[in-house]
Amino acid sequence: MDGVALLTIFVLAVFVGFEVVSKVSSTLHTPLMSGANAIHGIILLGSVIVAGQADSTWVLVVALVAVVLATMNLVGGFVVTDRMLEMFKGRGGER
Amino acid sequence: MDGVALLTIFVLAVFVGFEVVSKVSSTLHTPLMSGANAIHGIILLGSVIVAGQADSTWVLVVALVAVVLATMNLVGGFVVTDRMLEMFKGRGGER
Amino acid sequence: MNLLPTTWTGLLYLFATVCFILALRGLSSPRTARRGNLIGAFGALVAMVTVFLSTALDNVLLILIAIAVGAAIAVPVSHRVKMTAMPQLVALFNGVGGGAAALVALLELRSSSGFGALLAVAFTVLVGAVSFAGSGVTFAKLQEMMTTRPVLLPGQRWLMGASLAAALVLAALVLATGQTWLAAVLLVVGLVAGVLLVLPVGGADVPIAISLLNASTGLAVAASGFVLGNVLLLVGGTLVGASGTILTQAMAAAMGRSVTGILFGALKGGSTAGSTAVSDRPVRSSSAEDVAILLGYAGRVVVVPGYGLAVAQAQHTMAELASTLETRGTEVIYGIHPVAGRMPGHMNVLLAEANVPYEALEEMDQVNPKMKTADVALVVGANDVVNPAAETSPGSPIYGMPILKVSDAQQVVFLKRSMRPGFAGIENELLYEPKTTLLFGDAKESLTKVLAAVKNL
Amino acid sequence: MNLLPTTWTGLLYLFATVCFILALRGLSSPRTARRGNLIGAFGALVAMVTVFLSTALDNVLLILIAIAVGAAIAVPVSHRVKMTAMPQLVALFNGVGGGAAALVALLELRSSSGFGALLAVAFTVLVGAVSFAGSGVTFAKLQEMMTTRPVLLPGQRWLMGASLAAALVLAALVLATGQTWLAAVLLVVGLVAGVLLVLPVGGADVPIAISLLNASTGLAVAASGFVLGNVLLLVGGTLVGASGTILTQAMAAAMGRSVTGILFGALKGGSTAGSTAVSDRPVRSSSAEDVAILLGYAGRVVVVPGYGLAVAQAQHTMAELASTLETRGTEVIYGIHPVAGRMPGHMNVLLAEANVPYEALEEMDQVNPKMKTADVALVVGANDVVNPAAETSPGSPIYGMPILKVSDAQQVVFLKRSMRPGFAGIENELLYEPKTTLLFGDAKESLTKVLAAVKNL
Ligand SMILES: NC(=O)c1ccc[n+]([C@@H]2O[C@H](COP(=O)([O-])OP(=O)(O)OC[C@H]3O[C@@H](n4cnc5c(N)ncnc54)[C@H](OP(=O)(O)O)[C@@H]3O)[C@@H](O)[C@H]2O)c1
Ligand SMILES: NC(=O)c1ccc[n+]([C@@H]2O[C@H](COP(=O)([O-])OP(=O)(O)OC[C@H]3O[C@@H](n4cnc5c(N)ncnc54)[C@H](OP(=O)(O)O)[C@@H]3O)[C@@H](O)[C@H]2O)c1
Repeated sequence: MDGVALLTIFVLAVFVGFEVVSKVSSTLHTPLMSGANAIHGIILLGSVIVAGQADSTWVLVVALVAVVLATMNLVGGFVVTDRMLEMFKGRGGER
Repeated sequence: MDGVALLTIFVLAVFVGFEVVSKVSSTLHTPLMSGANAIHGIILLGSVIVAGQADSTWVLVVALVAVVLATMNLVGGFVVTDRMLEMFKGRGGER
Repeated sequence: MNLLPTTWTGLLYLFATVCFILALRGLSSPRTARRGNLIGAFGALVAMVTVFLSTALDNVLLILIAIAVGAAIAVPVSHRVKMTAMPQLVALFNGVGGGAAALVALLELRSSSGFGALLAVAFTVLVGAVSFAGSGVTFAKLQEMMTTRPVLLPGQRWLMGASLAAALVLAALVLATGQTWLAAVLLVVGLVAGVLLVLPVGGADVPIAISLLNASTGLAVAASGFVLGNVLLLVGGTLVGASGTILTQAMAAAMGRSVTGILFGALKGGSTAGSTAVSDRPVRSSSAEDVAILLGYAGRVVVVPGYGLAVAQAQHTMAELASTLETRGTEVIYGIHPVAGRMPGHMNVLLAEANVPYEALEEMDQVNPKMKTADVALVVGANDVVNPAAETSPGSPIYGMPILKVSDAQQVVFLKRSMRPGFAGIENELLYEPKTTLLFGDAKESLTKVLAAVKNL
Repeated sequence: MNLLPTTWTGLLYLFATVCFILALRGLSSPRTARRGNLIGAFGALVAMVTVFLSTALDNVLLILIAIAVGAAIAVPVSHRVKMTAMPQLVALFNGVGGGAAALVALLELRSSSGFGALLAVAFTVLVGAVSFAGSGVTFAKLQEMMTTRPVLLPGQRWLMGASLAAALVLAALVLATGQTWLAAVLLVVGLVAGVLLVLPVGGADVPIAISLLNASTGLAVAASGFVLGNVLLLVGGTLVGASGTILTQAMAAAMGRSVTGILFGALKGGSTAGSTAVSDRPVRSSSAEDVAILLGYAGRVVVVPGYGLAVAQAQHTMAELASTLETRGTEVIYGIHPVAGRMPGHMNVLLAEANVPYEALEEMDQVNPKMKTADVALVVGANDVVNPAAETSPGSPIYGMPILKVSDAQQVVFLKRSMRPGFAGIENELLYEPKTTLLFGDAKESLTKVLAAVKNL
């Protein structure tokens, strides 16, 4: 994929990111931050690719460290966000 | 540019389009419709490319017709939108 | 010319794309709307300069002439058009855009291959043609070159079904063979389908049909961007398609209609009720002096402006009357129906021109609860937007549309020229009610007389 | 494995991208937030399965073990963490993500060429390292492993300047040579810069710093997506970067702070005022019975919950007290400060758990005008959010933050355990005012006693 295409995708994603959260209430700031935090854990995908194509031991070791860290980000992020939002459940049911 | 990249761009643009107008007041429906109408007049760009690469007379003629039509859309669209919005000017100045 | 390297071309197109996004963002808020439109125009300009600088083009002179011709037609028309005729002009411009997209796709077919590209070509040809023909019909309806009432041809359902089937078969053939003449036939079928689609749409619903066709043209342009591999067309068209879809729904919701109901309601035979026959039951008409007394001694007056105010260009007189009443201690508020006039926001624009302060304009939901405490509801050239048939007669074409409840006020005064109905072509029972007073005449003349009489009170 | 053709891989990544967008959309509204988060997790799952099916990977077993290790650390911690400790956990997860991005970029450097790719690598290494180290410091601050007050090393300004200069030089060298060891040095410099950046941030501002680092990590991930040519990383990271930026600003605005002020305010020497010294001026403390009488005969009570309510897990007792008071005819409303507790929305979550109706919770702007008509303001485990120093002492670390004006009420009752200050570490003059009554003790115990006493009235 050429650079301009990637740049276009980047620019559009910036607009989507801006617009999507522009009207969020302060109650949801923390869960939103936490959920967004989980999303960037997708760097796990990059870590896996790098680890899977490692050509020397030190590269493999560093990449595996990255895999562990990224997994914590991705998995932990979604779990902790879900736990936060669980609290809202009761209220939703009541309405 | 490959198909998946174009598709990604398309999907992101759909989200941008949805989000951007999701909170517009009914007062602005007509100018917004008119402005959006002008934007799709950018088909002029496509018409020009096709006309500029025409390899036979009938293609050229049809493409030139497309150029005329698209120009009307693009130019007329922006001018008429501006005229509509001119009406709002007075009020803005007053505030 | 090939003056620009590919990367630069891409970046300039990206710049134009961003301009288009900012244009739509800007247009979504009154404060930034005009600037937004200009940003969009600037983006388009940059893109057009870029295409000439970056692409090897023949026939440049002819192309420039064609552009000049298009601009020479569009600019003066846009400048001269009356406020009230703007919707049909938008419809017209939308239609020609759709036509251009269809023609571009038709010509691109010869150099396209692959399932995706052929599908996009067939889509663009069909949708562009539908948009072209459909917009033509909406133009004719709004321009009153034909009846504004729903038109149902004999066997309309079958015709629709047949053209749909033909379109599908032709699209499949285009996909299979890639023949340009088949695509041309598809284009013709699209024209027929466009006409059939819009004919049954009742006059009041035409703006929604225009908005829908506008969104479709956007998608057609996006598809042709896909065919040409041009990101700007792709994004620009998609933005219009997506935002247009949302907009169509918002407009329909403001009129209390559903989009499918508008397109296919008449086919099911629902909205052909109502009658243009003017009955000759008695009404109470009175003089400008009587109206002046009613207004001059009222505590609160709700003004309901409508299409007639725009036609008569009576907004300045109206504003003067309102301020005269206010110096006498009468509170005057304007009740603005979202679809009063001939385009959404018509009344806001009109009254803003007459320097009516923004705060005095109240939307339907705000003003309806206040009607009960109003001494007079002054209906100036409005009809459908106060017609109780929207609430009471299920068969009526405007049934379900929310209205301004002027009948809750103590007295109702109508300023209109005759007993003729409004846009939707149905009678208004309110005109015959005992609490209603009619002052016949052009809105501007009537208001001038009332104003003079108020000043003499 | 190479089971999937390239197009399918692309489509599945696109699917995951859409899931991420829908996740953020969902998270922006209370009704859909939980579903949104699950959609995001599903998208990530699809993406991870796709990468294993579509890419030729060695060491698959080791990779799976590493993933298992990561999950085995993260899941139990996430399950067991207390509500109040969630912000530091988010900080921790953010940090490790940044670290992973930096490492990935470091390793990718060897196979990258071209200005754009090298620039993206340098950016990711630097920003990822800053995010890793900065998040570590925020974690330590929130976990109270170090002081929560702004820390200023001697010559902090010079250190910051030096590390910035070193980072720029190293980045330029990486761009010029593409040497991995230079990037590794850049990484170390990034770690130092991250620590220096966050040390001067005062405790109360830490959540904003976390949000900012979160957005930075997003951008680092986006840049590594650019390096790897992976659209999912690019879009996912960009979404977080863009939305995180907006979110950071919104959070700062809710606390009445500016983002630059938070990061660089201490450097300018502004916010080091305030003192942890507890003075020994006299205060008025009283018994649960006295408080019960105050509350039981009040017409309107405004409850201001804070961090102490959360620590004591007293929300259920509080809700019971409120409903008991209401049956006695006392109106009870909750005044919710946006940053009460240790994370935005903390109080809403807590009280929702105790089934306090949503309508009883009022935001700062709503409740402040009502303070004047309140007989009692009951401050339960809150301190900073009612501290008038925010309005009166320009040197104080919380100066400029909007507060709940409990001093406007007839009487103020504080439930807290001691005279110790709150999170920001500054004394609260309000505790010494004549209209203030203190009831010392754990919030839950105090409330239980007050509740019993009210029932006996
Ligand atoms: N706003 C939109 O987006 C939009 C777009 C298209 C259609 N529509 C439809 O248009 C209608 C708008 O309702 P409306 O109440 O504003 O208008 P209307 O129902 O069309 O009524 C206009 C009234 O003004 C009177 N009138 C015309 N010229 C006049 C003049 N010079 N002086 C005084 N009176 C004059 C007419 O009666 P006389 O002939 O007896 O004078 C007519 O009864 C709705 O049906 C709406 O759905 C709206
Ligand atoms: N919401 C956020 O996003 C967020 C995040 C991080 C930081 N902050 C900051 O945290 C602060 C929040 O203000 P706040 O007023 O809610 O809390 P605060 O200022 O930290 O005060 C909490 C008070 O609760 C008392 N307390 C603690 N445990 C208690 C218990 N078991 N029973 C009774 N009282 C207890 C403490 O006094 P004793 O020790 O004397 O009992 C303390 O004075 C602000 O400075 C804010 O900026 C907010």
